[in-house]
Amino acid sequence: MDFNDTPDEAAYRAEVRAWLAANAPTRTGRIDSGMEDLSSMDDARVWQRKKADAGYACITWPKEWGGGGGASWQSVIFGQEEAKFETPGNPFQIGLGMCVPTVMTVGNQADKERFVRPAVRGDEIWCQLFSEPSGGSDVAAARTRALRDGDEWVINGQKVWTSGAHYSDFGLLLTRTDPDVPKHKGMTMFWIDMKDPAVECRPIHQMSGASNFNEVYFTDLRVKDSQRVGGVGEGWRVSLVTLMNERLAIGGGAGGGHRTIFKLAQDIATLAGPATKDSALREKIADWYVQAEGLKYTRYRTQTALSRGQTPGPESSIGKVVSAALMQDMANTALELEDQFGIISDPDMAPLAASFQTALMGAPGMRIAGGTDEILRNIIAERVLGLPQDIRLDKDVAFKDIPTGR
Amino acid sequence: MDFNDTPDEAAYRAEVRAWLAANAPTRTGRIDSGMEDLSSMDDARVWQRKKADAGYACITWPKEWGGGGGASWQSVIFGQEEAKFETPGNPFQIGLGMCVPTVMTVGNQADKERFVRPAVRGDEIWCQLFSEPSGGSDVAAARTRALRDGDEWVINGQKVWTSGAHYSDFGLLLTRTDPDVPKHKGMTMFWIDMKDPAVECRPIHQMSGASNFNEVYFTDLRVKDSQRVGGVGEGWRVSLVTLMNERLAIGGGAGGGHRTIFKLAQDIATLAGPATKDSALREKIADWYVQAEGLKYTRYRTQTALSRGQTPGPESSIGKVVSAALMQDMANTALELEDQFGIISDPDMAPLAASFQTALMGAPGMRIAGGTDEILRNIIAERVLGLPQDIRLDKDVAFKDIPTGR
Amino acid sequence: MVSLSREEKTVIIRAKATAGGNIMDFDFSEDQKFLKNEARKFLDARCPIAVVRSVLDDAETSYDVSLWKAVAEQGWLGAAIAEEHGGLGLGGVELCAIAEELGRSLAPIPFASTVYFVAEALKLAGTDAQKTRWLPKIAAGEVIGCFATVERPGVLTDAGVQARVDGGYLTGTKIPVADGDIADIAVVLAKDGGRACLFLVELDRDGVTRETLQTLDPTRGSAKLTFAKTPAELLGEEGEGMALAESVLNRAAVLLAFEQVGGADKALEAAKDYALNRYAFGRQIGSYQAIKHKLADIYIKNELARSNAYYGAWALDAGAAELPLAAAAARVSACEAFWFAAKENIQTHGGMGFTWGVDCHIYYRRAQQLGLVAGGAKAWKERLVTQLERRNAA
Amino acid sequence: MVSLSREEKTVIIRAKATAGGNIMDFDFSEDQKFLKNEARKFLDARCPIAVVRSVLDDAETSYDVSLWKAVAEQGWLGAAIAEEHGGLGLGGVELCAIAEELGRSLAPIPFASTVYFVAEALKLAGTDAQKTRWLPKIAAGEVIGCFATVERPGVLTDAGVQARVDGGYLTGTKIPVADGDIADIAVVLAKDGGRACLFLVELDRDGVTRETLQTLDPTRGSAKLTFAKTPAELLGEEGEGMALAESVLNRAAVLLAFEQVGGADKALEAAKDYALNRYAFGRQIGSYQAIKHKLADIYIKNELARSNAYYGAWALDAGAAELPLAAAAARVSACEAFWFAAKENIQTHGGMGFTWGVDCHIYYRRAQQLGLVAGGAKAWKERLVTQLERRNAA
Repeated sequence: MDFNDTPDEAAYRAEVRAWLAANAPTRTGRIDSGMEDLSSMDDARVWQRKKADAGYACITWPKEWGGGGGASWQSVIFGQEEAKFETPGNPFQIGLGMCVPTVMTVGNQADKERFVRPAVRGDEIWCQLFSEPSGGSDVAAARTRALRDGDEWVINGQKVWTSGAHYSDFGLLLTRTDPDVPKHKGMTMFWIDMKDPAVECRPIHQMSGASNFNEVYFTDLRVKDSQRVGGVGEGWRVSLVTLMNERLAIGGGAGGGHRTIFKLAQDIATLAGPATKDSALREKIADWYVQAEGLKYTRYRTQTALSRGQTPGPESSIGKVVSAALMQDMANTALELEDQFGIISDPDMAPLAASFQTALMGAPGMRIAGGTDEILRNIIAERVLGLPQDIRLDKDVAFKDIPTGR
Repeated sequence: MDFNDTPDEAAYRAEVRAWLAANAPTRTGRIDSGMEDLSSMDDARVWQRKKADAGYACITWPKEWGGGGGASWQSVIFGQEEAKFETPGNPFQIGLGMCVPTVMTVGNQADKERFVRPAVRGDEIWCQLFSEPSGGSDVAAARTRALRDGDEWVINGQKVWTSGAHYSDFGLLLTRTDPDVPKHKGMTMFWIDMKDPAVECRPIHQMSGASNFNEVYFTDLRVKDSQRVGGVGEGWRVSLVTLMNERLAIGGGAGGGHRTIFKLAQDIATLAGPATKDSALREKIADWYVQAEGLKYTRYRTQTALSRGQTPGPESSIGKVVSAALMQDMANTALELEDQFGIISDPDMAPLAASFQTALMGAPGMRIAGGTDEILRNIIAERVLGLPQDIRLDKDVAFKDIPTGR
Repeated sequence: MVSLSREEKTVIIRAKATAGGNIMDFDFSEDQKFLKNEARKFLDARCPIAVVRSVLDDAETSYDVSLWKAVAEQGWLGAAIAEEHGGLGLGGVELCAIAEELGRSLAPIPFASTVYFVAEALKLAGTDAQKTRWLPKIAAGEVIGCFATVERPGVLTDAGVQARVDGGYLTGTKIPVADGDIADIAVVLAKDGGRACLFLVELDRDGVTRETLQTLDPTRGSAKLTFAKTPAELLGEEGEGMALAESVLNRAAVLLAFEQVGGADKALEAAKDYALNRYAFGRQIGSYQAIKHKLADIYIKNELARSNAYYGAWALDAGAAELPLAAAAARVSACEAFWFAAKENIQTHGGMGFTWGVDCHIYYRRAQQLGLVAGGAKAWKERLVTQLERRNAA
Repeated sequence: MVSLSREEKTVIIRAKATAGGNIMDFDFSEDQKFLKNEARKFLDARCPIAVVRSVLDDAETSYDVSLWKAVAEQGWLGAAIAEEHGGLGLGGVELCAIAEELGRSLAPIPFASTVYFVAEALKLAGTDAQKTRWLPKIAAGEVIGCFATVERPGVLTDAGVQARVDGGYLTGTKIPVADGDIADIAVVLAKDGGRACLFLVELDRDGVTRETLQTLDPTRGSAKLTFAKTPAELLGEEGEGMALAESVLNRAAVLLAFEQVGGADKALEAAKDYALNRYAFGRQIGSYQAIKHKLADIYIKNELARSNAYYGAWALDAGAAELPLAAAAARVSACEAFWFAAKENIQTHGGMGFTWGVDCHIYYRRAQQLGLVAGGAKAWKERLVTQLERRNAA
């Protein structure tokens, strides 16, 4: 356990700090508004290109593909230092974190040469088209149909829960090419042009008021067989490559929340006296603190593994389960402190700009998006603890014969 | 909602109160030590006979079988009034609550005439022999083998978790008579003589130090075919009759615990001041109180249904799930209040005669005995909410072919 | 199935003992069940969730006028108001039965403010003249009321009451005031000569400013009320303001608890229906224990809340000394049940659960509205234990 | 799989930011892992659960003498004691690695009392003479120590310290004292001239009475110590008793946290093994989500506790100013994890789980012993928040 860099690490960190100080905007504490407004999208592209030119984008990827050709410990250090700045939101995360690596792993040479560099430079943005209305957590239940037509495929169907579909240039699309074989065997993956008129994106209106996701409809979308990523019927195997990367992306952790609620408590009285002295609140703060800190140090362990070039342990999968529930519990507790006043959600009137009212409405989505609490517990139980999978009734049946309740 | 009796009810209650005042010992608050010491067993027999003679034992059962020939509202009133007295422990509960009603429902005429009256009078005590080491919650996994031999059956095997086996005269025994058919179809029920030398009882030593249960071994136990309760292969159906009655028996509820922990708090200081003013404790007490009171009033609803001659709703099944967890949580909280001192379990030294240390060691058994938290939640989900049963792999398979891991 | 251990039986035996009492009739009577059943039929027909949604989506309105009128025609507003004052003269338990059904249907009307708070306040503290003047109008649905106590974040305390009445004129601010945006009259807690009193204020008088508030539950209205020398009439004894407010809150807490139990039941039904009809991995999601046990836990909390609410109903109806304790228990239990049912109903619905188009969030919003409008569970837990201490001391 | 929403990513991005720091090496080093691995092999061989059980079932003994000797021969007692005092001169992190393995094996020896409390107290406050006299004996396993602070139920407070030292002679009572039944020396908190100080007391001197206590965990000893004019030697500055005791408790809390994490891991493994090998309704019980998610929750708490313990280890080793906060976080997290793992391991075992013959209850007992010996989680939560307030104020 040591917070000090080795000489090499220190040298690299100094170099990174100098570069960031010269090139990155300084952190203002403001939470970025998301990619919905396009000005911040431009900022993001500019920042990504700057990093690429300096070799700080995809640090561990080979130079000839636009990466930094560096070591994993270097990318950890850069991540730590960049996080200290108010850098633009990252619309490239899904593409560079999931889609493009999939192309790099199973795609053909032409695709790699065509797509990797522009993605690294932020010139092209990708989205992931896996989930469907009938599927939800069950990705392998995809029904979006791809029918072969000579050298082309004709695609019809619908995807849902797609982040950034409306501003993406390309998408990684999971389709059903053979409904007569078991569900995991009849799927095929393609990359598609999101600007094709046969592709329609509709934003999903969430209970929080935000629209972070899209429904995406395909009407006779024609793609070349050369756009196939991986073999026909190998879509499930390919999708696992993509999702494996998603796991790592899920950090979670509502660090610092305890400070905010303590701030709230300073201006509020309970029946027993000042809320800051209320031991019920104090003990909850202690519980939240050890959870948030526990997640933080768990991330340290993950970073340590990464910096040592190891694949991080399963501990990274606990993040969202803990932080989403924590967020919901803390928000509800804060509203109870505000008492009758807690119902007011107007940022100009509610304490702390209604941040707890906002959290209360956002938390339910947090517990579901990126894998529900239940799915994540299953993943921990099966992949980490090696417990048996749930009994499956849908494995050796032809996809079209699987019960759907419809 | 009315706490007042109708004239009939009031009259009967007055009569009952008078009789109890004249005949029952007064409540001392002492928790009876259980049937392990045999003197209290004699007290129990005497008390049961008194009630039978006065028509207060099994009030709703027909007079000709030793019952009171009364209405259900009368038995509710008697229960309410009797509970106010320090009556002896009730070793007849399993017999009169489960076994004998089963005999009355599916047994033959001769058995009814032979067994009901002596059981009502407390002359004969019954135990229930269903659970097995390999079974646990899965009663239908019974392996105790009964082999037909002319007009007799020869029984070999082992039962476990049997309350009162060592002082019982008769037992209701679930056996496997045909391993070649699916598990629920190959079982048969018998009544047996617990004093038969082929029956051996061994007490089970619990973590709490107590021994409330027995293992019961059968070595070439021979029973007549006339001791069969219900048809050959109908054991499962018969066992459901018995277990249906058990559900009702499970009341649960750790009423009054909040008073005890408040008493503890009065003599203890926290870092912030007197524990009675500690809002963390106070809020927990409020939570426990509404749970305990909620259970109490849920029992009122059950009693109301019974007194109206209706079968009580499923609400009775929530009792133990709530009260066992409450008991464990309260005990742990109490020990945290006692801090370092909490580890002392000597009743002569620990606060309140170590009642919370005792509760801590008893609670794990409470969460398991009589159906685990998990089984009870399944029962609520399936029987109350009508959700699907768990996927079963053991239904249409020959019993001998069901996986057991052995 | 493992048999019961002796400890358990002992616990049960002792529990039975504590359960003692004469209780032979702890349920709605046949008449009350009939009333309740009629109310459900009426609301199923007149207040489907679409009605609630239309209020949710219309920024201009905070209640459904036609439903309000229809409810008035049913006589529900005066259910617990004496016949001499134009009511049906039924008891508190009957009002509880109606409240549970209103809660089930998430009825977007100012029923609670008008009936549980203002009408109860008038019955409790009003002069004959005040009762004769206002109760008939309330019973007839001609007047909407609101109950204005707090002025800032945190629990209601005497020190927190800054609004002043001087020579019969009220000056000050109340925020938030449920249904203050549409109310005709307000019962206001304010200080006169430094002592807290309740006042009756007609909101069409001079010096009243209303500012509609943006809240977590747009299906119910709320406002900031500012008074500048507005005529105010004393309600109840001078200086008794805090005590009276607490009495009103105790009665409202019981009635709100039934609304919460109704809403929690409906949320459980929604979760159950979805779990039965939604398939994942080739099975109904309701066949997974994660969902089964989640719904079992909702059921358990709902039944506990219902039982505590029943006891509160008895205490309310009988005007029993136990009311403060019973009301606190009913409220704490009901807040917990509706909040848990609402949030886990969303979770059961998965991705669809947190979309605007699916109804789950409406229950989630209402759970917060009902959970905060009479003060949050935290404050009521403190009240509960204070009552317990008094009882144990007695 | 639903993709991540923007809120989430924002949370993650901010979280990464808070995680900032230089941290490139937040794990045991290769050498430390080797040491830890050797310790596990040693304890698997020398301290199987049967050894713990023999102490449990033997009313006469509270520790395993031969294991104690063997552990001394390994040099573990002196792992964090300077070489000049007969130790190995390793760091705090190495001692943490050993502690985790001792916790895994539930080793029934007075290691914590002697090493985490008394040796740390000597290192922290002892004079050269005191260190030179006692540390070598501790390192060699010739002396067992105990730490005696409280005298009654409830948290340790200055007012609670009634024991008095007058002219170098101690009079008073300490209860409970972990390992007080077998210790050779005690570090005692007592008042001299009304000010709390730490004292070193040799228990073979005059006026010492020991009464062995019946506790929830018979695999670890505890006693009531009564002193009547027993010679006592000042340890550390006069009047610094409470502050020193807290410093010792902070260091012990971190080391105990590793024992708790080790025990919690072992309990999880036991539950997992049973869930894999036990069949119900024709399936491994580990295939039911009720069990799967229960075990996932244990895993989550264990990993959080491990991470908090790691930070505590760093603060301990670096003698960082963050130690009080880091120690409180490590302790609160570890108490929660071991308690939860121990009780749910019993639940996972069903009927067998609460029998004497199955080992589950031994973990349940040890979870309480470790959870209370340095003061319970409740008190540490209060300490944690007090530290947070100081840090936020700074």
